[in-house]
Amino acid sequence: MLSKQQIAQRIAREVKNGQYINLGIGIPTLVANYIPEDLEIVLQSENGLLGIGPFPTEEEIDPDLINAGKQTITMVKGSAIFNSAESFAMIRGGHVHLTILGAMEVSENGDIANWKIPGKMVKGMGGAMDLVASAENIIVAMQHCSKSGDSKLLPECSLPITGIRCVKKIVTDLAVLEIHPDGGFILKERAPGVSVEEIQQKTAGKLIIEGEIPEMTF
Amino acid sequence: MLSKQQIAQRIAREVKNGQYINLGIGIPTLVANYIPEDLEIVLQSENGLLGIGPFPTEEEIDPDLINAGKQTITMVKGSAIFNSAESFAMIRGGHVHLTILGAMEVSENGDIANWKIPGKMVKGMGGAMDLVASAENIIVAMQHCSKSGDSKLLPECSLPITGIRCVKKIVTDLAVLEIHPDGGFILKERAPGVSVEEIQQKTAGKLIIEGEIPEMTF
Amino acid sequence: MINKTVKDAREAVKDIPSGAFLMMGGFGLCGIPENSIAALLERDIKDLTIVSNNAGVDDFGIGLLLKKRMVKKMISSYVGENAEFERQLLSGELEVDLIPQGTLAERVRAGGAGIPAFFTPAGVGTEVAKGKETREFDGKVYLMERWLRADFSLVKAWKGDTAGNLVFKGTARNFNPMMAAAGKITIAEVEELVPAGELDPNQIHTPGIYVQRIFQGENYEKRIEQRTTRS
Amino acid sequence: MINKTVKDAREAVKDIPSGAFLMMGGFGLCGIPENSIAALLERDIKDLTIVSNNAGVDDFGIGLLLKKRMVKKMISSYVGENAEFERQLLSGELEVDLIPQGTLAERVRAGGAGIPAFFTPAGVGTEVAKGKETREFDGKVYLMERWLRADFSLVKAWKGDTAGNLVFKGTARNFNPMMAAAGKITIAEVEELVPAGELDPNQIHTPGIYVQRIFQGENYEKRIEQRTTRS
Repeated sequence: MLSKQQIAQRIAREVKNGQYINLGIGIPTLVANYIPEDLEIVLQSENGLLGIGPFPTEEEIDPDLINAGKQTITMVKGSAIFNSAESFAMIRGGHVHLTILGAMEVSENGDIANWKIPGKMVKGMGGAMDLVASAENIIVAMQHCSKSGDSKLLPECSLPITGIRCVKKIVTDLAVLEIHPDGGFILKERAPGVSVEEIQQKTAGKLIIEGEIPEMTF
Repeated sequence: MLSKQQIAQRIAREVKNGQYINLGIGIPTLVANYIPEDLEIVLQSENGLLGIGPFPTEEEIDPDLINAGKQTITMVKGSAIFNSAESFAMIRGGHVHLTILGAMEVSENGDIANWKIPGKMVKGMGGAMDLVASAENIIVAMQHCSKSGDSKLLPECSLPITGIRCVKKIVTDLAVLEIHPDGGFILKERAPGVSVEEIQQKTAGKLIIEGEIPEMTF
Repeated sequence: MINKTVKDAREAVKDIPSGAFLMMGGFGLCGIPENSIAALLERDIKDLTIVSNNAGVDDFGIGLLLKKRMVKKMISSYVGENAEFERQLLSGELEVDLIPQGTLAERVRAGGAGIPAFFTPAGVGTEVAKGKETREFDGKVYLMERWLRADFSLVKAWKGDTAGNLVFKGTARNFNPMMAAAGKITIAEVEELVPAGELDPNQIHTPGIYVQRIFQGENYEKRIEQRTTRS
Repeated sequence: MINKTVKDAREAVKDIPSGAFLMMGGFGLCGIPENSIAALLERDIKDLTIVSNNAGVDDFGIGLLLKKRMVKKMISSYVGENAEFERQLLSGELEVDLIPQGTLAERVRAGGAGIPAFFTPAGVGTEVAKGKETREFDGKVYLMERWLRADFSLVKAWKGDTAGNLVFKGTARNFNPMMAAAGKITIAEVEELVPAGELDPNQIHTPGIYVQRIFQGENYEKRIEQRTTRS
């Protein structure tokens, strides 16, 4: 089973040179720590920044410089600041190549639910609906099962969805999976020590297993 | 009969304190010379400037600073530069209070034609269609008749129109006229030495004459 | 050049009536109009509708207006930081429209730009699409969304001049420029107010045409929600 | 930070094919991509479609491409300064779409912003409205207009950095920022190219994400169309 850090580390391998990337709150934020230094990439923050740098030192803290999770941040060299309309113009216009975000549920046709639990949670969708409707490549980082043990990879989402047919790849604590164009989770890799059987058992949606499934190495 | 300068001078009296104003090419540009100095107004240039100043001296000329007529200009204190989308956002959004422009024809319901003569002239509409569709107050500056002596105030425009039901007021070399909401040119003022009869004779559209028509003074 | 200066926040917000439709800049607590909110709190008005990406926190920002029950409706994209907000919402005291953040930004931008409606892919197939026209362009489905315009927009900038030109700093810019353009009356508070002519015309983020009132604010707290540092 | 630098104009435009859909910044001759146009002139390509507010003059700017018969179609708002243009148009050698300037700016902006269509009042009741959907919102009639996107956008800025961030000067800004965002491949030429980190992030007009290639131009003529002075 992968730790949160390992999920982030595995996702970082999907990053390609020259990409502009939006990282969601939680595990996706950790991805930044594992992107190889020789790749030139730019992190976008949808509240209006291209070029997120590391968290600041105490002395560097600037209340006028936060990320979309409201955390204080710094800027790398070559950054640009812009307003929220421009930020989502960038996202909606397909200029951001890769979006990595968390999810409560993903369906076997690539629908994602991550913004609302009726009667329980009413925080709002923030920028997630714009991101999933727009990015050309969307990778979900999440636990394979909920805390109560229910699979989060479903035939259909049970929660209100954030976007339809948009997720391309899912990295969980158990596996790496891709969405098949005709529906279904294609099992690509297993976490170290996790069997195909366990993944099958914990995947409620259709799981597609073709040939030998390699184990991830770290 | 008014000279071009006098037409501009008369239009300048329509300007109110605090207005943002777009001046078209030709006579409208001259209006700037007659706006009383105690009025605080701002001139917008649709190629991306609020705060047009006087023409430059030879030393001040900057090829990167022109008005919509492609003339070199200067900026007043407190100016702002913006892109073309923002410029027309400003116009379309109703933030520019007054547009003054020339016309080939105006109809009695306020239609204006000023961009095309089929088979003869294919210069394009530039920003005129956006301006007339958007400004809350539109004043036309033009000669009452064409060079061949035909009235330019018509029942209906004969040329391709630039906008419908948009002109509020017309200042010609002969008269000041307003458009009646139900159609018709309301004669408000005569040029010095010009009779109501002459104006009537040179106005092809419906002319509304109510009471004594005062003569303009300069 | 037209002078937009007013004395202070109290003067700037004195005619905002009960029932007004307001926009307030800011993302989280970053770039919010602190002074105008404080002056509004002194006013005896209610039933406000507020367009703002977030709803402040319990004891700061829009949260203060919520606590004083001055707000009838919030139009926002994310409101997760505010327990009082959640209580009023679940009890039915407060109406809330939740809108995708990019759609919110674009609807406000459209309001200022005289675009009554536009199409966006955000929310297609979700409950956000309920009751909205959908349409396919070049093989992809979009929702039609309408503009948003406000009676009063309350924005906060870093620097401003007496002509109403504004310059923002860092991610405190966020929704402020679009909201400035979408308000019938836009009230701008700035950390530093300078005479017209001192700001570089090439570096203005919000041209003064959008601003009706401007004042120099004071005692900015600029509270940080998630103070995060590296070791 | 991603480095977008290419050697020169020739390198930047070398893969633009015949039949390409191009956008070119500029208003009149102000802010046009002089170097890229010169490099295009050396290429043996034709049937270009060019979106540009104007069409240059007979012997400068896009006028040079017209004279060499490289252009199949112009999409512009005002083309009055160019006799060769008028000749080709009247003889049927050149196609022209004339579009209201604000609609042109907004269609290009929409292309970059992923907005496939929007409504504008410009052109209602005129021949521009022919074949277009009209629709009433709040008692006013609007036209539906579609986005414009380009295979290549050629823009010109004052300063730029190796990350592709651009800063414009004066009214040479005009259509350049929207076109930069609406191009699949955007080629930016700048008067001064600096290393990433030298430009103030708060003062970037076009973020580098929109720019795929950048180079420092040379020998800018910046021809003035209407040299007008006061005595």
